[in-house]
Amino acid sequence: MTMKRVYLDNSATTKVSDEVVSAMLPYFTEKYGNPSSLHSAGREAREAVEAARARVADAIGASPAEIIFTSGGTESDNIAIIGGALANKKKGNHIITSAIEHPAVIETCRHLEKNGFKVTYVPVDQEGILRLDELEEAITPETTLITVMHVNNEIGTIQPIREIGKIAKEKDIYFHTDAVQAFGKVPVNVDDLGVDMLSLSSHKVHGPKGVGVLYLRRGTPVRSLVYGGGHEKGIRSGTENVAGIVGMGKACELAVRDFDRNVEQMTRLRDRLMDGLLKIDHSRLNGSRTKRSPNNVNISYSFVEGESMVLLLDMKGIEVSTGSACSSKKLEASHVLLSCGLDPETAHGSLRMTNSKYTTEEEIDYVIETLPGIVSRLREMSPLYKK
Amino acid sequence: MTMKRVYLDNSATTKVSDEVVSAMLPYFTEKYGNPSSLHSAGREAREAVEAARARVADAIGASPAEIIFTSGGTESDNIAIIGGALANKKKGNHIITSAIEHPAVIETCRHLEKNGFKVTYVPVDQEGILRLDELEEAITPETTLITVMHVNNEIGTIQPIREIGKIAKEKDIYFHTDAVQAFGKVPVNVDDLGVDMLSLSSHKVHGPKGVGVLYLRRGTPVRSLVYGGGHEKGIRSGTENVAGIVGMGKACELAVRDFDRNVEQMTRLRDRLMDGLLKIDHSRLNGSRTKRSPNNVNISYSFVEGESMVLLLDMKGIEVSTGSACSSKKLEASHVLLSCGLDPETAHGSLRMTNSKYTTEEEIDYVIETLPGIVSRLREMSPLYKK
Amino acid sequence: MYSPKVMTHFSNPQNVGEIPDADGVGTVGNPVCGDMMTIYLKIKDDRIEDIKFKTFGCGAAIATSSMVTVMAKGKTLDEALKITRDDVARELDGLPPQKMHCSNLAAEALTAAIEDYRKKQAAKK
Ligand SMILES: Cc1ncc(COP(=O)(O)O)c(C=O)c1O
Ligand SMILES: Cc1ncc(COP(=O)(O)O)c(C=O)c1O
Ligand code: FES
Ligand code: FES
Repeated sequence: MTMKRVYLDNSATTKVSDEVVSAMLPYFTEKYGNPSSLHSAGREAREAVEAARARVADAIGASPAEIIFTSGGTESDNIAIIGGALANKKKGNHIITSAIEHPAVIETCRHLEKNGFKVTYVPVDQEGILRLDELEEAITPETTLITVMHVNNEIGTIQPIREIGKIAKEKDIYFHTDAVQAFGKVPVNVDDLGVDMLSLSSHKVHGPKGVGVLYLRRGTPVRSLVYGGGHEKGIRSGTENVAGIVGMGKACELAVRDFDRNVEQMTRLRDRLMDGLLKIDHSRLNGSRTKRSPNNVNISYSFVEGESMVLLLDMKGIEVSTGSACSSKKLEASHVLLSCGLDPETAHGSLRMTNSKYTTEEEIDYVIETLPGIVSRLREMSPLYKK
Repeated sequence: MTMKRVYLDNSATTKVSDEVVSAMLPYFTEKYGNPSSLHSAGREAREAVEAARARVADAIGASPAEIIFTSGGTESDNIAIIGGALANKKKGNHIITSAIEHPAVIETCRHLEKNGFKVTYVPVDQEGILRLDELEEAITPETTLITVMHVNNEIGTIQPIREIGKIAKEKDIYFHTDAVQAFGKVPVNVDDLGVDMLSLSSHKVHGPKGVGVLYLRRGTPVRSLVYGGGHEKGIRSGTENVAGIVGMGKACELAVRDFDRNVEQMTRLRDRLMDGLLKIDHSRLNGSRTKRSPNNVNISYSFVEGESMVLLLDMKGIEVSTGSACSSKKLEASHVLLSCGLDPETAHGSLRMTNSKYTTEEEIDYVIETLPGIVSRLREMSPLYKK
Repeated sequence: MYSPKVMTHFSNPQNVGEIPDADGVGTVGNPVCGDMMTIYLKIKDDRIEDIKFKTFGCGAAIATSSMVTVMAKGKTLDEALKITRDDVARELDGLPPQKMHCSNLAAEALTAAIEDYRKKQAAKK
């Protein structure tokens, strides 16, 4: 039996574009040189890496010298935050972030807290939008770094990055944003946003896994986390993942080239899905209606548990995710949903459905047809549900 | 004009095997799930990662739970050394290594020295073999970690890892070896070697760049360098590079399957090249004749400089490397050659030629024919050379 | 890494060799990486009539040696003394930053050879 699968988990990871794979392929078996080598094979690899760097720089309005390739979004966030905190230790030991960051940011901040740094986790409103006033109040003369994500990975909320950038600049504080979920979905331009550092992850934009980017505005000090041959300006030692970097370069190029078309399509399908699924009773949309990533739908269904929905949907060929405690390693409900004021029970019944440029209307309609049956089936089973 | 290229820089990086690429390909565009996801695509990715883990474990006599996937050899070394040093900080602050380690180890040790640790760099003899007596003498009650590479990347010397393992065990000190250049060339079995930690890099054994392995014997404490979603037992957060990990698994499987054949062929071609090139006058072999990686030839030619030889060889389609100061970023001669007692001038004239399973006899003979003319041409130009 | 012009001068260097009865000889060594360069001059009417070099060094060292001899040939000594490392590098369409000292070596060797010639001349008088 072959079942057509509907993949709506593009915030977890995306399909690599065929064009990206084609761009990468020669770098495995033909142009396999090490960019550090003097000979032709080495120079060819070096050129490929530098061409990719230029493409990435172009895609976010940076200059190539400001682009550091890393092993992923997590590492980019870590270098920016740990590396930035350590590099500015003499100036102060206070960091500001939001309550709804990705674990790559939150856990990194927690690590710093164990090592003598102070961290303020600025709360968000019910839609998951950072409270700018609280951010401003949190600033002290000890504050050296603000890190706030651009687009949230669970509820798709778009943060007021430009406004934060202005505040940071005014107070002379370095500002990092995790734009892993933003790039390709909302305009990401480093000058426009006013950020000093910015993280990207290749596998969220139809590039390969295991490649990330850290944008480092000229003059922004960070310490390295990994030592060795001094690659990537000494910030990220280790033989460059040439094929992966080429893939990321191509993915960025495509994301920019097709931006308008992709966003238009993703938005249309998101709205269709959202409207369709909110028709189910006892449902509520999580996140903001207006300040929302074009590909994100996140809805809570009362009286049912997310993991069960995910598994039943999977049996119908639909792949989504949930912020339910039951599906997390630590059996804790999504900190993002709780921060938006959801009670743990409602967080339990949440479903995240994130589309991509590959999603079709037919697929969306299939989900709209399929979910109601699953929800009511689970509700029939639930002691909490009274019709 | 198409010139057949002779690639003899396999210690820098290797061609990815066709079988490895085939194994990886489905994980870009078909099985592109995130191993953390609950649904089918996620589970499929998880299974692929775990199957690769089992293959890697098998290849070095470990159990799968002891295998951590990283972004490369450099990161594996860093986690073992920084992570190991920090985890054992309460027991002591002294680390022992050798004078001829890869920068991924040396620079990491230097970083620790700046942060309150003491490091002893045990010298080597003229063949580049660690002086065991000096290692033993270096041990103090403060010593918590010994890290010595298995096979040297420049001169191919094989270190007495088993003997070091015994000493470490006796003194209850954790022992790490960088086996990046050893795997696939000499037998690597963690119990046989008696190591607690061991680093591998995929791109040195015909796997993709950007993937490494850290073997961590059960119970060996390390601290993480990168924080986030808690992947890889919390030691290496970040979405797993599924395709890359699958490639590394396949590369390990092939390396073990074809070990005898590959080693026989590499050894034969190494000896043929060595004998042929040592016929040139004023040459000397660097490293050991007997305790030598099957794929490594390293020879110094007096009165000439390595970068010039590399470039002229490249024009003839031959790709090699050198330990000359002129070709290094810092304009320093190879610390490995200097540690073996070479004067800087002789280090200047060194060439490293490293073959692989893909190298042919015809290619070796072409190098043997080509190099003498290049050496004499450069000597004609050299003010140091008197016939 | 290197410009095509550097590669041309490296792979096909001009004026390689010695001048047995040279009027001036200058040898300089670069302590940074232990390279060496010797320049031989034949002078007529205060002009460089012939010039040759021998170099132990990297691609940039050989290319800059070749280039400096080409630039100096036919020039008066005073003109030749004005050749700087930047001039040499510029003529080669640039050098990688970490290789700029190699062009310094070439300019210094030329200067040393001219000074040697002038010293010998002074001694003759
Ligand atoms: C907002 C955000 N930041 C960081 C990451 C981490 O990126 P990576 O998986 O490349 O380590 C992710 C995805 O996992 C993410 O969604
Ligand atoms: C002995 C040794 N250790 C570590 C490394 C680093 O591995 P990677 O390039 O995967 O970071 C290399 C190769 O560069 C090596 O030869
Ligand atoms: S009900 Fe089983 S984990 Fe929550
Ligand atoms: S001669 Fe050593 S770098 Fe040029």
